[in-house]
Amino acid sequence: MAQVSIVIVSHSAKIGQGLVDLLRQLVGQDVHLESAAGFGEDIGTDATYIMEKIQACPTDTDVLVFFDLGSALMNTEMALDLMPDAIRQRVHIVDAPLVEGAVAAAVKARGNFASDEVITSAMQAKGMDKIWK
Amino acid sequence: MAQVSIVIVSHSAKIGQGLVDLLRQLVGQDVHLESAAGFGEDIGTDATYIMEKIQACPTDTDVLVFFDLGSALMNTEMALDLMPDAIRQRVHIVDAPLVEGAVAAAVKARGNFASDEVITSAMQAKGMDKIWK
Amino acid sequence: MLTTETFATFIANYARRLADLQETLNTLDNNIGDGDHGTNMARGFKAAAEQLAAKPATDVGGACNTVGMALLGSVGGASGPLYATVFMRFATAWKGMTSVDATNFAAGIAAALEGLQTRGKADVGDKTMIDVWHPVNQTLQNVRETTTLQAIVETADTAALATKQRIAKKGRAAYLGERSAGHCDPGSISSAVLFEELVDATI
Amino acid sequence: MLTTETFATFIANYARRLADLQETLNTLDNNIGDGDHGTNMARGFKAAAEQLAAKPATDVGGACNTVGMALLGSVGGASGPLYATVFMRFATAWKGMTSVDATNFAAGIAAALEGLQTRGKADVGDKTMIDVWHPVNQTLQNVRETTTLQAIVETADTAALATKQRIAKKGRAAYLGERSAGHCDPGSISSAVLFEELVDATI
Ligand SMILES: Nc1ncnc2c1ncn2[C@@H]1O[C@H](COP(=O)(O)OP(=O)(O)O)[C@@H](O)[C@H]1O
Ligand SMILES: Nc1ncnc2c1ncn2[C@@H]1O[C@H](COP(=O)(O)OP(=O)(O)O)[C@@H](O)[C@H]1O
Ligand SMILES: [Mg+2]
Ligand SMILES: [Mg+2]
Ligand SMILES: [Mg+2]
Ligand SMILES: [Mg+2]
Repeated sequence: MAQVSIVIVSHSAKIGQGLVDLLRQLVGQDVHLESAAGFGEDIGTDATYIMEKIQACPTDTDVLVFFDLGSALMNTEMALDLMPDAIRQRVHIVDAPLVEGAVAAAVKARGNFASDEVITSAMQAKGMDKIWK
Repeated sequence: MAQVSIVIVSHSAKIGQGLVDLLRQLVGQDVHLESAAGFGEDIGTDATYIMEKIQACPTDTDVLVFFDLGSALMNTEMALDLMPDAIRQRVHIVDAPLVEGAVAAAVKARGNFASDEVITSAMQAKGMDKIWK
Repeated sequence: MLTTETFATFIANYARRLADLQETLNTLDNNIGDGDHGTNMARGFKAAAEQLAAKPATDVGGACNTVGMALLGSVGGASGPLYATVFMRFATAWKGMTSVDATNFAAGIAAALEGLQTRGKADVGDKTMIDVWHPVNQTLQNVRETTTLQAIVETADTAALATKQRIAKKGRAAYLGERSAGHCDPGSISSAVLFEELVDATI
Repeated sequence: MLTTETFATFIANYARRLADLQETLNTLDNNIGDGDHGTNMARGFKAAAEQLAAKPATDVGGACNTVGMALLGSVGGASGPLYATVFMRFATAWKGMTSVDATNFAAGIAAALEGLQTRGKADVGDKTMIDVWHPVNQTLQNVRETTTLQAIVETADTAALATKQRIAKKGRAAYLGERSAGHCDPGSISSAVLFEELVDATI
């Protein structure tokens, strides 16, 4: 099992589940993945659900959170405020595009890299040209 | 109706549908949205499906395509090769992060801007810091 | 005077006001956002009022905590973590108090503002609810007599309406850039109504 | 000699080889990608062989077109548009021909390579199937006798195995960076097998 777990916080449960499906194909069972997306059946995010999903990650992993929009970030930070220090210290909210960042992170995490290197890979997805000339 | 339509090409049908749900909430019926995501029920993309979805966009709109990974780009370009010139000229594949770019584009498109301005907004999502300090 | 009872009245009344204002707030949000602020707020404070009625608190802080936790699980949008933070800061400021005096009232509002800024990273003028909470806090720092509580209602209403001309820098409306000018910020309106009901229940 | 009949044999045989190699190619792709290259290719060429059998073409170009269109709707991964492009370029090069001579054969391979590069933007050495198609094309430009077709099989096999040491610059494997070295590129292996079957059916 990798050193890093990945949690997806999106406003849409479908986006979260679909992204976990996509990542699963890349990493198999090597990386722990969670979707903490949607507000029940509705569009939105839910701090208590995010908290549950972060807490569901193996305690010997660092947890990288990828999110879509600002309100998802706020609810993630709210979730962190509700959690004990010991867990919060293992959680990193990553400043990277949701899909592109999570894909880059998943592949790197599967290579059993530590969280700082996985985060760097994810953040590199930011400036990257997606269309080759 | 806006001057621009948006087509989502993702490897996951769930991501595509979820993203259209998210955009729909932002633009209502003002912007034509299509998900051309997934390979049937499986993870993947499908050039013929992408072609159908591009052709389903109103002919008086420019079509902006947002995609997740390189193979989605290849299948989109393949789809363009299969289409008549008159349609192909209206299609622009946007070099922007899938979710963040499409959200920025949708809001701009709703403001009835022309495709070049919508594309610029979407591409700005690229370098943008998602986490405010 | 803000007591455990008047606080419960405030929440019940605010929940009713939000139910009435639901469509108005949705329309405001539809102009510059995704059109759900009314739905979010009405649902959230309905849950808060119900939970507070089901499990009455023995002090104002405890009641605030119940409201904050209820909002967390029931709002869904940006306003969820923001208003939840407000009530959790109140909970800390007013912990163990069965009545809140003017000094503690002002301290609670200041703590809530600080919480909102930590949560949302918005500055004054960014066309968010901060544009209401910040001047309300200033008014309270100036006049701390309970009899002038009415002043904060005026401050809040004026500030909420003044968001109309601003260009949004935070939240979904920021995607609109200059086009966000000309519409009031929905979260500022719901905040102004909060102050109306808070003061109304307290006086 | 590549004729309408030997082309159909080639596709049928390649589809069978891919069915047998499905797990091997998936395992290769699992090392540096998402583990579906075998599934993608077996499914795609099964559909191609079936559609070609159901609606036999009257010329090689037409047969290539049927295969290309079949692949488009049945592969799902990056290899879909890539191999579809190969067969569509063949279709243009060999349009109306019931048998393809050595010069036209070489022209078809050159057109396919050009199509692959336009489609995928990969350079030689990027650890993609280009690393097989490029040297095969070079070999063909040098020796155009049908009797030396066997040379392209050797070129292709050697080139496919040589991808092992390379670092991927395109496709999913590029995410791995240096860690992609030490594993053969699955699309290069499936391309080498394509040349084996193409030559086998043609000689
Ligand atoms: N970063 C922020 N800081 C302070 N307030 C914010 C911020 N982002 C959004 N808001 C407030 O939240 C309101 C929108 O709430 P709501 O519509 O319920 O959430 P959402 O935008 O997620 O749909 C805005 O009108 C604004 O007042
Ligand atoms: N840009 C590209 N140019 C040329 N070939 C590529 C490119 N991207 C991927 N490939 C080829 O496609 C193969 C992977 O195919 P496959 O696994 O079916 O698709 P996917 O990567 O979408 O799962 C790689 O082994 C490589 O040979
Ligand atoms: Mg809203
Ligand atoms: Mg919302
Ligand atoms: Mg693959
Ligand atoms: Mg694949």
